[in-house]
Amino acid sequence: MSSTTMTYREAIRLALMEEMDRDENVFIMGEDIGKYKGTFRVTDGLFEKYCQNTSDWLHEPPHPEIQDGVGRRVIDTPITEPGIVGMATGAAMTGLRPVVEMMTMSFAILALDQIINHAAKIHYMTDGQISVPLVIRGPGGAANQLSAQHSHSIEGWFAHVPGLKVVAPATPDCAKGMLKAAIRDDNPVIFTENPGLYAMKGEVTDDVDYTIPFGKARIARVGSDISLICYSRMVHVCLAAADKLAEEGINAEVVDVRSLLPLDTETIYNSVAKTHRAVVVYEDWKSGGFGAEIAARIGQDCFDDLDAPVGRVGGLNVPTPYSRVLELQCIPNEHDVIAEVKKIG
Amino acid sequence: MSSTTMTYREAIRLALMEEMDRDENVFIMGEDIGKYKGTFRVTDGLFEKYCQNTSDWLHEPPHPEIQDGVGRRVIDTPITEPGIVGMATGAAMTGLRPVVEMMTMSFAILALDQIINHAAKIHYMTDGQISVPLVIRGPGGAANQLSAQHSHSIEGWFAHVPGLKVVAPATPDCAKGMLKAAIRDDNPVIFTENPGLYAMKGEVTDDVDYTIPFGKARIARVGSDISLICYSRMVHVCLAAADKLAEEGINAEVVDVRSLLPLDTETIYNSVAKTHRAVVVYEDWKSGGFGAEIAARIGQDCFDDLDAPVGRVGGLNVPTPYSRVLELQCIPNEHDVIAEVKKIG
Amino acid sequence: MPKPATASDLVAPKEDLIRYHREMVYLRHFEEKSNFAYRQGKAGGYLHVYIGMEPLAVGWLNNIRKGYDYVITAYRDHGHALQLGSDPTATMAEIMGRSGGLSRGKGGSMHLYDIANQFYGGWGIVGGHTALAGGLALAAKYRKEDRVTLCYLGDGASNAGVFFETMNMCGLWDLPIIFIIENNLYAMGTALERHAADPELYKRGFPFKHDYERVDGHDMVTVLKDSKRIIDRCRETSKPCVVEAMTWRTVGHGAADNDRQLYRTKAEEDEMAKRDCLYLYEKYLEDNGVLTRAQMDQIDAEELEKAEKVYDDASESPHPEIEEVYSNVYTDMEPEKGH
Amino acid sequence: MPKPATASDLVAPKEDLIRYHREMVYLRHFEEKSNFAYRQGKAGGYLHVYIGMEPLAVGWLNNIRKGYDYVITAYRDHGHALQLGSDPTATMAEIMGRSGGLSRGKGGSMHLYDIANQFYGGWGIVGGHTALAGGLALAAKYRKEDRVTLCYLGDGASNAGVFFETMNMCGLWDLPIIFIIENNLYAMGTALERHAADPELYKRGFPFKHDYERVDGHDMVTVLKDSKRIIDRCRETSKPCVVEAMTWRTVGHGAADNDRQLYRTKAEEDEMAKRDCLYLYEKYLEDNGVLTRAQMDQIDAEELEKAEKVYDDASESPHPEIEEVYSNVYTDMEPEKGH
Ligand SMILES: Cc1ncc(C[n+]2csc(CCOP(=O)(O)OP(=O)(O)O)c2C)c(N)n1
Ligand SMILES: Cc1ncc(C[n+]2csc(CCOP(=O)(O)OP(=O)(O)O)c2C)c(N)n1
Ligand SMILES: [Mg+2]
Ligand SMILES: [Mg+2]
Repeated sequence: MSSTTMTYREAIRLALMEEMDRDENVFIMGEDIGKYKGTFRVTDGLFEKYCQNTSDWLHEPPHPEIQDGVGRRVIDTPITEPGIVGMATGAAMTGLRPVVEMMTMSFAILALDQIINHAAKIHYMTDGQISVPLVIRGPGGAANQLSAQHSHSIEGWFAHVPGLKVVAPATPDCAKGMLKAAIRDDNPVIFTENPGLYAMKGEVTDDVDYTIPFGKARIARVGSDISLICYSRMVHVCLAAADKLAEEGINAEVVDVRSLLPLDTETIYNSVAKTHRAVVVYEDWKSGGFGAEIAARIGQDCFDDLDAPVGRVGGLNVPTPYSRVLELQCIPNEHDVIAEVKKIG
Repeated sequence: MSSTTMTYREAIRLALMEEMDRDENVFIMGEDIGKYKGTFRVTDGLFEKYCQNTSDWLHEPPHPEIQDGVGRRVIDTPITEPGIVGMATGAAMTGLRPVVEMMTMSFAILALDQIINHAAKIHYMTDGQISVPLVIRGPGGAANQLSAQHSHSIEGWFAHVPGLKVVAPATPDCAKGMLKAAIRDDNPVIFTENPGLYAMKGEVTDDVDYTIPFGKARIARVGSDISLICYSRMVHVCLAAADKLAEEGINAEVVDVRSLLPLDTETIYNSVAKTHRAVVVYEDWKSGGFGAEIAARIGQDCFDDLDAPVGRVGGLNVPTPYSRVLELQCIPNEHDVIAEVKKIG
Repeated sequence: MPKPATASDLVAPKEDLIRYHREMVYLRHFEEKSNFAYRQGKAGGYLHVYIGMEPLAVGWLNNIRKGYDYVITAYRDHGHALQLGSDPTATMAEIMGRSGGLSRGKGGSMHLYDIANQFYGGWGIVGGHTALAGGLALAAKYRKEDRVTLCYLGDGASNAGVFFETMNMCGLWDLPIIFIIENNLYAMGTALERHAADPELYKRGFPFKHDYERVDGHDMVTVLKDSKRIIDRCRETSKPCVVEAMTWRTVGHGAADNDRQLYRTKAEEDEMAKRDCLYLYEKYLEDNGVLTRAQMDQIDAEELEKAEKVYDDASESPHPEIEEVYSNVYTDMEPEKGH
Repeated sequence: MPKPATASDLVAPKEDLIRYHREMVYLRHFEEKSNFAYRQGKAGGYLHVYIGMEPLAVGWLNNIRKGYDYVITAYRDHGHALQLGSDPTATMAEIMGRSGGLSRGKGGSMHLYDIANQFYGGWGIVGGHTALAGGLALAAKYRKEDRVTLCYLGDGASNAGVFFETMNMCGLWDLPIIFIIENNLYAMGTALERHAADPELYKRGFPFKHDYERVDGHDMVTVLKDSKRIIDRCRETSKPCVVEAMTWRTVGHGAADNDRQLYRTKAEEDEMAKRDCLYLYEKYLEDNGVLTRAQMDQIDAEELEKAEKVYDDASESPHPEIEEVYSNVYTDMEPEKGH
């Protein structure tokens, strides 16, 4: 099938536009996502495309000097994450399909009550009377000296919550295919994007109906000696580590989990059954991160296949410091992966 | 040392009173903790003891008809968890030692931004200029048909956050000793109490300076065949399971972790080195719960000691339903523990 | 014997006034049964009844477009469900956690939902549902419909941050929503003056360009007038509005609250009893010759009987099947099973 | 040449007025250097300067009891630190993430703290610090001290739920706190009218029994008068208060915001430039014969030189040692180490 080269950022933008074109019920809301294009410029051009005429406005210009009305399908919001997510959830309860941008996923922490204790539980508490086709997306993880309050990887918390689906694509093609799947999903989906990926280029399948179903891991590199289990930006860290390991004759397989909930244990287990060794790699704080869940499962379910303990590489157990030299210490890199591979032996 | 029999609830109350008597900087705040005594009646009598005279008031009676002022050391608050925790944190930054009661830990989800992104990071972001001697305590876990929004076990999320300490005592003696340690600790401490424990009676050491340091697990039952690793109410579930297993000739050791962060891996590992088998038991949703972290560590660090995969027993991966028959399905009981013990073989 | 009022003197057609009376009486009996179910151990958890506050459900909800306008409230939700047309037996069965319940026992007393009637629950996190309500109003405006959203919340809930965030967005975008603050003077055991810096809660709409006012919630006649006026205005202007309705819960906060004197005096309760909404309304009906005492006694007996039958029928409903614990976590997949 | 004012005409003693001028000039140069550091790659992440808003730091903080009253703000915090007495080199070093920084490089531009001067930061979560501020005020009242807490927040932050929850508790308990809303008309790329239902933000204090008013933030003379009056009143009455100070950031939201025309017009900027606080203040000083243009140019040169030296000295400060990544996570233990 034909494809086009584009950045991860462009792939997300294209997915948003295709789904908004396909379904009138799809709209986006968030902070500075309109004319300001979003802090990571993901929504560049959407306000212009969907909010040209007064008929495209949710509300007329709030102030004479301000020419533009409030977009109907591109809604700029105040800086009130709990309210934003709650209102998006309420709208979703009626069948609309909001896609909420979190300026960074660290701010989703303010909205956790709305996400976990409302959105995620509605379908169950109503025994299926209501569904919540809501997507919450945004950059998760450390960027470049954003300091302790802005650098969280919180996908693991979400992946712990029944009622949510959680994905963390590593490539432009996965980003587009999975965001489209997320928008078409009738359940609340957390879609996390590592800021380090936005500028990354890749081939993206052209088909407007190309979606990537959740719960299917991807073999990013075929190998035979050890399985590196990872997601999001860590996939590229693991690929870099694999290249270096190859030079030493260690042929690593890289499994891009990409969907944390549902989790494709089958693909993970098959890889481990083949390699007999596994290291789980994630950027989140090591202790209690979702990698622990993956490692625990491999440890229990692949017990007889394992020739070595299941290794783990995670972020340092400290708040992310501002200093670049200290920040770099916190984020796992290929050397940390290689060290763990050697450690488990 | 002499001891007194009392309930878990009374032990917590006694710890609060002893510490309030010892240190003028200690005060409690929360919803309905004054004359109303708290929904679980933990703070019964404290308003009367500490807020008798106008000089004990933070603020005069807000209304002529209302005789009582607002207690200074027992502060009834509005139902605004983010604000409560934030204000307690602010007060703690100046050296006061607030103990915040969450009516249930499920409501702490509203305050996670204040807990995780403020309280837990202050000491680090200021490089030690400020410390936050704050305790957040309350019932965590399912009680009796409180439904999906009120039945969370969220200690695992907290135990994932650097800068926090997290404890979950299982007995009245541990409750008193650890709450006193928490109040004397200069770091933010999450102290979770399972509602099923409040009425439980036990011997409590009398000494007013008896504290239980964090990071020390407790062997609740000595055994030789398998280690049941657990905390909070699940300790009693594991003890019941151990009794039944004993009848079948399986001699289980029960390790009460009691402190999740810091975690006493040494005691856990020593037990596994002895028994060569482990099952981790927790009430929280199985997938992604803190038990996964414990299991992952045992799997990696005790690899050569293990004669069987590390088993896990957790709550069902569903929002807690209201129906009692369904709710009971969700919470692990001794039969589930026994089943897992047999499964790992 | 007062002379019968002519139709024109009445706040609503006679037959409507009689129906409202039936609804109020029925609701009160239903709630008594709910508390009874709790005492009998047929209901568990937290259970909160509407006794004393009936006009806020019966009065207001008789002035909306039922099945079209959106309604959402907190956990004190039995009256709203019934008033919007939920099957009483299914409602009581839900309160008992039975398979015949509105949500087959998964929600319970605090979490009643009936989407067929546009009743969006039924929520347990104080203040949390106000944001969902804002979203319902946003959806109506997004679709260019003239639905009005009615969001009930308590006086205690009116302190919640998310409520203010939501009011701001509703004011910012002119969303057609009415926030009804059920000011029953207490948040569980905390008196209004002990939780709100300014007990005049209607003022909270002021910084957000909402219409805002304090209204009476005891006198059914006043409630009927105010609610009609406010709902019609909201539908017309599509402007948000905060209404503080002064009311009173005759009973404890929840079925488990057995010591009200911890936070309010007997004297206060006796004082308020004189303004019991049902007593006031029946006096109005009698004074205006709409119903005689005898007729009302008759109605009371009939509604009590209905409530008793509902209680018995609901009790017959079986508990859900164990396998149902896994159903409807997701629309399209099952969660991973087992402990 | 205007006749020199007599001391009594002046808003403050001449030497103070001159010092304030120096402080404003210095702060502006310091901020230019901060932006320069960012452009040079010596500072990273998010960096927000105070250019155009100087009177809110220089004016207000010269009317508190420095080192006694509590001060807390968000991430636009350089001016507050300097004004409260933080060592400029340590401040710039922190902005550069160096070991000579106030927090040895762990906090950065957004997270300046200097407890010795009672400066409590320095916070990155919009609105989040307002609750901490309420806690500072609570602590003062708990200890029966007459400290006043000054909490700065942005217009965008004034929508945050936790701010309202905090205002309610401060009003409920009469805590001695002043919330200064720095209304610079924009929240990042969102104009005031697009994020606040009612752009008159001072009204937000009304539902909580706070004193509330809108004041000017451009004219240093007015700022000095208002701030003294409000701070003294707050200390006296121990009543909370919301002050909306109208101001303007001359520059982008942060050092990375390089396209202001995405959200505001050039014309608007030119209009506001006429009300630049430093321009207005220098005009006042000149008109009242406090300082001549020549003297001010002299001062400007001196302060620029200081700022340049600070920049150079800070640049000399070494990066923190790698091991420090683990220090001060806890007061009494180290976190588990390694990946
Ligand atoms: C966030 C949160 N905090 C605390 C509670 C516990 N709680 C349930 S109801 C209630 C009182 C609410 O009072 P109000 O809003 O006045 O409603 P009312 O019960 O009077 O109708 C409290 C504190 C909760 N459910 N949610
Ligand atoms: C909870 C949260 N949401 C979003 C952000 C990103 N953000 C940082 S500053 C800012 C704008 C704040 O504007 P305002 O409060 O007016 O302060 P100003 O920058 O104008 O001084 C935003 C949206 C954040 N830091 N925290
Ligand atoms: Mg109430
Ligand atoms: Mg601003």
